[in-house]
Amino acid sequence: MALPVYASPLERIWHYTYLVICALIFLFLIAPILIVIPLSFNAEPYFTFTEKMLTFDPTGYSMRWYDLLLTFGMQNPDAVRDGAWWADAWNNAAWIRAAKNSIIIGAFSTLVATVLGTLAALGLSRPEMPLRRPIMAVLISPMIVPIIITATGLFFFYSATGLSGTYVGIVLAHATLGIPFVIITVTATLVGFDHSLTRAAASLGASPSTTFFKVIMPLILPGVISGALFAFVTSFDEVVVVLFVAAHDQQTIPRQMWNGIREQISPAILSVATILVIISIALLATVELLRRRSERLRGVTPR
Amino acid sequence: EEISVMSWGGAYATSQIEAYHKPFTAQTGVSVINVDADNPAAPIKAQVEAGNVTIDVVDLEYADAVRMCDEGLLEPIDPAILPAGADGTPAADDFLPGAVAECFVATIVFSTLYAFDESKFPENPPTTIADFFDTAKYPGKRGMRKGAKVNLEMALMADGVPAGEVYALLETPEGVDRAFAKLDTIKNDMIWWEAGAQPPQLLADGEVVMTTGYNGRFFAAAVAEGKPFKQVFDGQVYEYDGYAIPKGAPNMERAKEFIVFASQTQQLADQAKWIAYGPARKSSGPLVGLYQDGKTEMGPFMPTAAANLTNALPSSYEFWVDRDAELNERFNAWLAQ
Amino acid sequence: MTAKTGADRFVEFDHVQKSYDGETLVVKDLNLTMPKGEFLTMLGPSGSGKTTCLMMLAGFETATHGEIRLDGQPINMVPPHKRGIGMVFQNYALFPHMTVGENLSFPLEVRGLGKSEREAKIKRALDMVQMGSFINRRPAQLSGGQQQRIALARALVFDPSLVLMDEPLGALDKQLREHMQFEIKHLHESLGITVVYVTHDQGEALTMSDRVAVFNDGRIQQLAPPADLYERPDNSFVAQFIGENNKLPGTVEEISGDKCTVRLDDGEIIDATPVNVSQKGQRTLVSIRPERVEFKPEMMPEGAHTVDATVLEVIYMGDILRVVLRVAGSDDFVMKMRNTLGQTRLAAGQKIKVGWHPQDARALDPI
Amino acid sequence: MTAKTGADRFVEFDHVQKSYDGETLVVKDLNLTMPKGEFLTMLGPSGSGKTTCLMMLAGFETATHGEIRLDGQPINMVPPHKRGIGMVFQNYALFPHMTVGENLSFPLEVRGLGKSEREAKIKRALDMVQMGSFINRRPAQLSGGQQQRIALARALVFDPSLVLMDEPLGALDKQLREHMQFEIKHLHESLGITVVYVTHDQGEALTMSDRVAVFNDGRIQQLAPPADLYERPDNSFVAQFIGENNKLPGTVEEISGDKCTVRLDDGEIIDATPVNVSQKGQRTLVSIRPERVEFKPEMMPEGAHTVDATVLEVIYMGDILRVVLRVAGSDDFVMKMRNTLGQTRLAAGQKIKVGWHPQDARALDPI
Amino acid sequence: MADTTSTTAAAPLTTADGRSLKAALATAQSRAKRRALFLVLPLFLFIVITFILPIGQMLHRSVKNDGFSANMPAISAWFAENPAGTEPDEAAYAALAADLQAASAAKTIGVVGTRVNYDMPGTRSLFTSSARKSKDFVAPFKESLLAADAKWGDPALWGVMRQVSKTYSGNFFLAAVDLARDADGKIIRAPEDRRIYVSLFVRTFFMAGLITGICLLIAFPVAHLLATLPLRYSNLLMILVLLPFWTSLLVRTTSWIVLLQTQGVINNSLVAGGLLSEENRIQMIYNQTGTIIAMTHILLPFMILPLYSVMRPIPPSYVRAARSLGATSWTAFRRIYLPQTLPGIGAGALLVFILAVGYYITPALVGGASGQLISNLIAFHMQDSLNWSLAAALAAILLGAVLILYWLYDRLVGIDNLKLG
Ligand SMILES: Nc1ncnc2c1ncn2[C@@H]1O[C@H](COP(=O)(O)OP(=O)(O)OP(=O)(O)O)[C@@H](O)[C@H]1O
Ligand SMILES: Nc1ncnc2c1ncn2[C@@H]1O[C@H](COP(=O)(O)OP(=O)(O)OP(=O)(O)O)[C@@H](O)[C@H]1O
Ligand SMILES: [Mg+2]
Ligand SMILES: [Mg+2]
Repeated sequence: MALPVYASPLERIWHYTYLVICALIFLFLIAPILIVIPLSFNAEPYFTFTEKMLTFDPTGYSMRWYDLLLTFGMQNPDAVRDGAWWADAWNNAAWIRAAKNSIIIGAFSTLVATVLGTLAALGLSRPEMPLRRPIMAVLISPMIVPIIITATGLFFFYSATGLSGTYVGIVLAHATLGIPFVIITVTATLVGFDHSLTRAAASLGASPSTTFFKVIMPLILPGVISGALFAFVTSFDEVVVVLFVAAHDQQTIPRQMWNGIREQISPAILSVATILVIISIALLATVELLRRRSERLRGVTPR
Repeated sequence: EEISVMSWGGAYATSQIEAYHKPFTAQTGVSVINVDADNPAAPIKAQVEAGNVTIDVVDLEYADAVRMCDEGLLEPIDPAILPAGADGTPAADDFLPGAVAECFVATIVFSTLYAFDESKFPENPPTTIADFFDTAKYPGKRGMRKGAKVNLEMALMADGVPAGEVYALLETPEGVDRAFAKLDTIKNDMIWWEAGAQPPQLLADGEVVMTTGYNGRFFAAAVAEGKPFKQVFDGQVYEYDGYAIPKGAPNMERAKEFIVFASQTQQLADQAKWIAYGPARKSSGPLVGLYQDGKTEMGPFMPTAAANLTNALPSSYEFWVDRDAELNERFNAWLAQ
Repeated sequence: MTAKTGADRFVEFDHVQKSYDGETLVVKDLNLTMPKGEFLTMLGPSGSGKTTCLMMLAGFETATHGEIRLDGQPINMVPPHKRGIGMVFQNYALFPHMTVGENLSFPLEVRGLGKSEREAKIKRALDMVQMGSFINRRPAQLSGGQQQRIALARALVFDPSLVLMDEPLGALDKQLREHMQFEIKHLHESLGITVVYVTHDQGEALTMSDRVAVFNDGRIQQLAPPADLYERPDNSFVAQFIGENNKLPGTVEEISGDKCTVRLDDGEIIDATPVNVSQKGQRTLVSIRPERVEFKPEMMPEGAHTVDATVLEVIYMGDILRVVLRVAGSDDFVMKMRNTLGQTRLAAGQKIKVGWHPQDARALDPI
Repeated sequence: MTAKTGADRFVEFDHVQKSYDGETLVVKDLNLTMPKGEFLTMLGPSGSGKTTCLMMLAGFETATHGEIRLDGQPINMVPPHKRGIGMVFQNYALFPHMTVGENLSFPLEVRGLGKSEREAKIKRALDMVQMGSFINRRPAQLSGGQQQRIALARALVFDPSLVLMDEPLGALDKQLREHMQFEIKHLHESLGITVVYVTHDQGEALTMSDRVAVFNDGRIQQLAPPADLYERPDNSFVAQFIGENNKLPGTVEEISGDKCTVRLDDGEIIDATPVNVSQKGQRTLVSIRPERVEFKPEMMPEGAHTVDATVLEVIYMGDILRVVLRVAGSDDFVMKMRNTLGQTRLAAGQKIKVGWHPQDARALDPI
Repeated sequence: MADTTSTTAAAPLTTADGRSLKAALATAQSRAKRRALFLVLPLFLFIVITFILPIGQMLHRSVKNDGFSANMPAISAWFAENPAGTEPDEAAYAALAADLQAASAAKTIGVVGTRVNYDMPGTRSLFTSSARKSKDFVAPFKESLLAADAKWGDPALWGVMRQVSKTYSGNFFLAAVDLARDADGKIIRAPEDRRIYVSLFVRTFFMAGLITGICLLIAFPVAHLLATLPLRYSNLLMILVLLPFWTSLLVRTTSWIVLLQTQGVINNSLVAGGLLSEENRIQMIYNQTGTIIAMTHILLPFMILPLYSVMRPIPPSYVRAARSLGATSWTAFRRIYLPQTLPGIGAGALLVFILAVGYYITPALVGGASGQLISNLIAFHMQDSLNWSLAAALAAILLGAVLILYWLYDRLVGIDNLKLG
């Protein structure tokens, strides 16, 4: 992005303005995430920077909300923090239960969405696929229906079929919501896929299934993974469907955040967010490192 | 064995767990599962209509309960099974007037009222509902719930209508116009809130100087967190909240047992230890003691305390059941203007 | 072309037709028999159906009509991965996520070969293409020519008896291309495999093949060894497509056996060998290869026919000089001169006499 | 090559250096002067810095050092759109969202030409490349060769005095390529424009150019007209890169002026012309072009030197026959025979004598 | 295929006639087609079962409401027999009384009242209270009922009852566009002070459009930067784009409140920095500004990702070509680069617009009075007023609008061009 020497003053001004604008937009994107982190250490149950926080008075800060994540919902939160206390927290703490549920539901719905979505994308990207457009429209329709409608519709349907209040029900619902993302990303990856590779594999004697697992899958994996990530995030941040179809022991993290909003929402949600942000930075950074490693392995010189 | 109770979550659900669920389990061995919902009415209606009821007991606002009862969504509860007061008064007399309905047993009285930030008005603090609407005397932003209910009543009371005549007046188009006209006077200073957690947050942030809200939440902010929030009971609008049983609840008998247990004088009084909502039984009133911090006397903070009832309005479910849609539409149209 | 034994009918196309859209035939009535061990090239312009034929043989397209037989067995119903045909693709189609070794190992693994056997075969195949030291590289770390060799090794590593190659050298630059042509040719000879090779480069086809099938418009125009093709083209499409060609339009004046006289359009009368003309008065194109044209009297072949010519342009091409002449009214008559030390240098505008042997002037059908 | 007037120094690279990463020089001390109207080709292997030079001239890269002058004016400070240089990109870079007409109209519109004037110029440019009827097509609807012509027309439509072309024919097949070579060459001549042409195909360079700059490793190895380049290469890189070349390694035995004697590695002693050798005992590669080798005694040039040879292989290439020989211990000695009617046919295994004029044997620096 | 060969092998093969060629082709291709379909089929069925069916069932409610007809069979029958305009006679009142008694016993009178109340506000209590007295109704029923409540004589009420006695009606759709039926069944506009939905639809689409526009405006430079930076840098910056994705909506909305409110971080910083006086703090939240800022933030990644995935593969040679042809950098951008990013712009705009139209949580919390969108009312009718038929009608209209957009997008850009990173 270096400026050439012949750039006119106007172009120079614009160039730097452009960089400043981009920096501001990144700030805009990240500011609400950054602001969450100090606030999660607030000693008060409000989303406000108190005087003490601003003067860096240690008493203005506390681990109170992180502690609450562990203790809330426990049978015996005030006991000595020994093995039994941690077991109690692990089994009963509402947030821990919510985290477990979120992960279980997220993982399974991602699995369902990714497997079915990838298969379908493979079919959709074949030139001989009949009725591609209408089918595509149906498959990505869950993305375009307002979630509240989906949730209510699902509720009635699940109640009639006995899926309501079951993990299977939520997993299916979240899988449905995640599928459009998988379809879109995997189809986009397949557009650039060199189909002579499949033919090459067949000519070398590989059966269609071997071809799929040994040749197609490794190559479209980046698209599949990014689709799966989208599906997982969709499930992980989804509250309305859970509100309608989940049973009481199937509360997820976002659902837990929305609980009790009539009475009180506490900075506990900010500490959850902080933890999630740190995990996702670690995750995304790992993915990037892996990508660089595999690039090195493939001998692609980074651009 | 277990039963599930659906309620509103947050501090309110906590108070129920402490005052009802735990003792009930201790006594009967039946564990009670607390299920949170934003407004339990919607999932219950859906569950009953879909024929897939998983909840045994549900905590509803009075108006919703009556309406759902009329629609056959709730199980009738025979008032005769309710226990007599600790002093022996029969249940029918011991409950506050209207607190027991065909399908509903009230447990608390909660109030929508306004509170202000004392630090903003050190001298001559506001004391009446009229002061809330007086931005000349008490400058600063106001907060109100985004909806017609309660706001129209408060507007009329602030406009000088006695509590007793509010609903009669609201039945007439002139009354509605008058209420909206009063609201007009502070429309430009208004921040509308949606969730009950918002009003104390707005006050704490200094975003508003006074706001309507639920009294229990103001109390928690003032007492538990030591915030300088003062509630003004003048012009409060109070209503019942309590238990009902969805039609086709899986553990009907246990559900009734639970309601009978919870509506005992002592249990109702105990709940006030955890949250500042008034018990729905007269006999519980004197038993209300100290807040869980062990030093704050709860009595004066109850919406039902005599001192607080001088200019108070019990919310009329009949009115809102009939006029809800119409007035909310008008309210939204008014907001959008 | 009509062989009898099984080995002589190793690959057979029997009245094969192919249409993609149900409206136009991309391959029209293809008949072809290949003996075992042959190097057959399909040559033709873009879109003439070469790849389609190869794909039908490999099993990636189905013939709309007709039958393809391999070693006497119809293979229409055999799925591609069971045909045991090695294939080299135009873009190599090396698996980018595997190393060279893994690429070569792939066909052996799916055949269930043991590790030591695999390693031995991979080593042999890599040595064959002189790429033994590249076993741990990834395709992206190889140059085009190297990738091409790996693709070749991969197609050969599982000892297929038939190997198909679809313009395998199309993406290489000229020097590498010529080098690879010889390597492929020598592998074919030393391994004794049967090869079907597709190209649209006639030079490549002539250098490498036992026989060349010239495709145009979905049909084989001529199927013959290179020298026959070049020197005795069946029709003017073949003549024009293979090598450079000077065309002089004219009318047959007289015809008798393997001799005919043609009156060119400017009135000059020349002798020629009739190929696609049969009677007096027919329009014809007399075709003469540039390298068969001489201008030095001492070099002219016995019985040569000479005509007047004007030099229009001399183009320096390194090893040869390309001389563009005006001959018998045509402005694009080309003569090729070897660029040697003693070569007479011609200049534009110079008037010379050029000549050729009547046997080299072939009267073909006009197009 | 040392011109004085402005028109003779139309394009000038003056000690230009370029580095992308600050560590390695991609272009090292480039000096080049081009008169107006010249067709100059930059020829070199991949990665030798040809595109980089072109991009500096066009203004998309800045020289790290040195000065580039256009018509005597330094252009470092002139933005690309004010240089008035037409450019044809390797991948054509036709705007995919515009029709052919809109593509051609673009440079005229940005220059603010009126509609009628634009139309006239577009028509002229399209007619020039014989694509007049394609004005409403989109690039995706054209074949490679057609796209190429449109790219050419677009680069010429605004009458630039300098046109740069970066491997414009790289993606075309041989026939189309040769056809386009002549078209470009003729356009250059008829329009009188100055052209800088980049290619890595030596045949293309030789056929088309007034002068060729052979690049390697960021330097111009030789800058000369095609014939000089081919016949008097300055060093063995140039000799090897341009055309085919037989190389016989040996040691200089004697040297005097423009004559030297070389003892080949098998002991044979031959005469040669010294080019990059200067003293006795030096190692050298004697280079002889295949077409300069003769085997018929009657054709040998005066004073030719003959050696024994064994025919290894005769490859039929249509217009020529390529004979691979074993000569002086080297197995890849090539001789090219014109394929004429009376040509003596050689066969593998045959023992012959081959000869060449000592002037054609050039003793170059060994690499 | 085997029989095709045997039957036609003898026939002259020069050209098969168009028909049989097509047939032969169809056989040759049907297997490939089936294989492709077979891959898509599981997901298709999955979506149809877990999504299309439930949604269809839900939307069915927008036209079907048997709250009256199912519970008031006698009077419904009377309405069916007597044409509109008939004066309610004694038979009608008798049927009404019988129905009221039955509904009272069955505890379904609330459903009936609620249903009538939707079309005629203020009548629900008429039904519930009359039902309570229904045991005392005796012939002649007209007098008896009128004695219970004089409103029973209101012709408007009878008109409404006639309308709701049909199981299927379009009334909810009328209500959803601020229309109603008068006593005679004529379509009229709703009273002026209750017209809300049309303006809300308009506002929703306006806001969604505005947010889409802003997202596009600020996503473009960022996507462009990401697309032109070397991959190793752009991937790190991409983390900044993806992080908000992982953060709960509620948290992000809360953060914006903290940042934007008048005593919030931004205002405080401005005041502390002396850029703003204490009195002039800017109101950035609890109004449309707040909604726009928060929703833009939430939806921005959905614009950046498709743009980026379209921009990344555009080779720089196009812009270079334009420059060499004499275009300034601005012209090259506008005429050459921008048009090639159109598929990305289309995909991003579609996604953002659709998502914006459906959002209600963020506008509810930060939107203030003017931030209410149509989805808030759908949620309100879904969860608070429990008028699900009206919610379904509003949803159906919204869905219809979204589908039209989707169709337009498919026509203009092609759904295959939808890409996300
Ligand atoms: N999958 C397909 N669907 C429809 N038509 C096709 C398909 N593949 C090829 N064709 C058409 O069939 C004809 C022959 O194509 P084919 O690929 O066999 O030509 P080719 O001889 O290999 O040409 P090239 O030298 O360009 O590779 C062309 O007109 C092409 O457009
Ligand atoms: N943008 C760039 N950044 C860094 N290095 C570059 C860049 N462009 C080219 N190079 C390097 O500069 C050298 C010369 O590249 P250039 O493109 O000029 O070669 P070329 O002669 O045009 O080769 P080719 O025939 O392959 O096009 C190469 O080693 C290349 O890797
Ligand atoms: Mg092909
Ligand atoms: Mg280059």
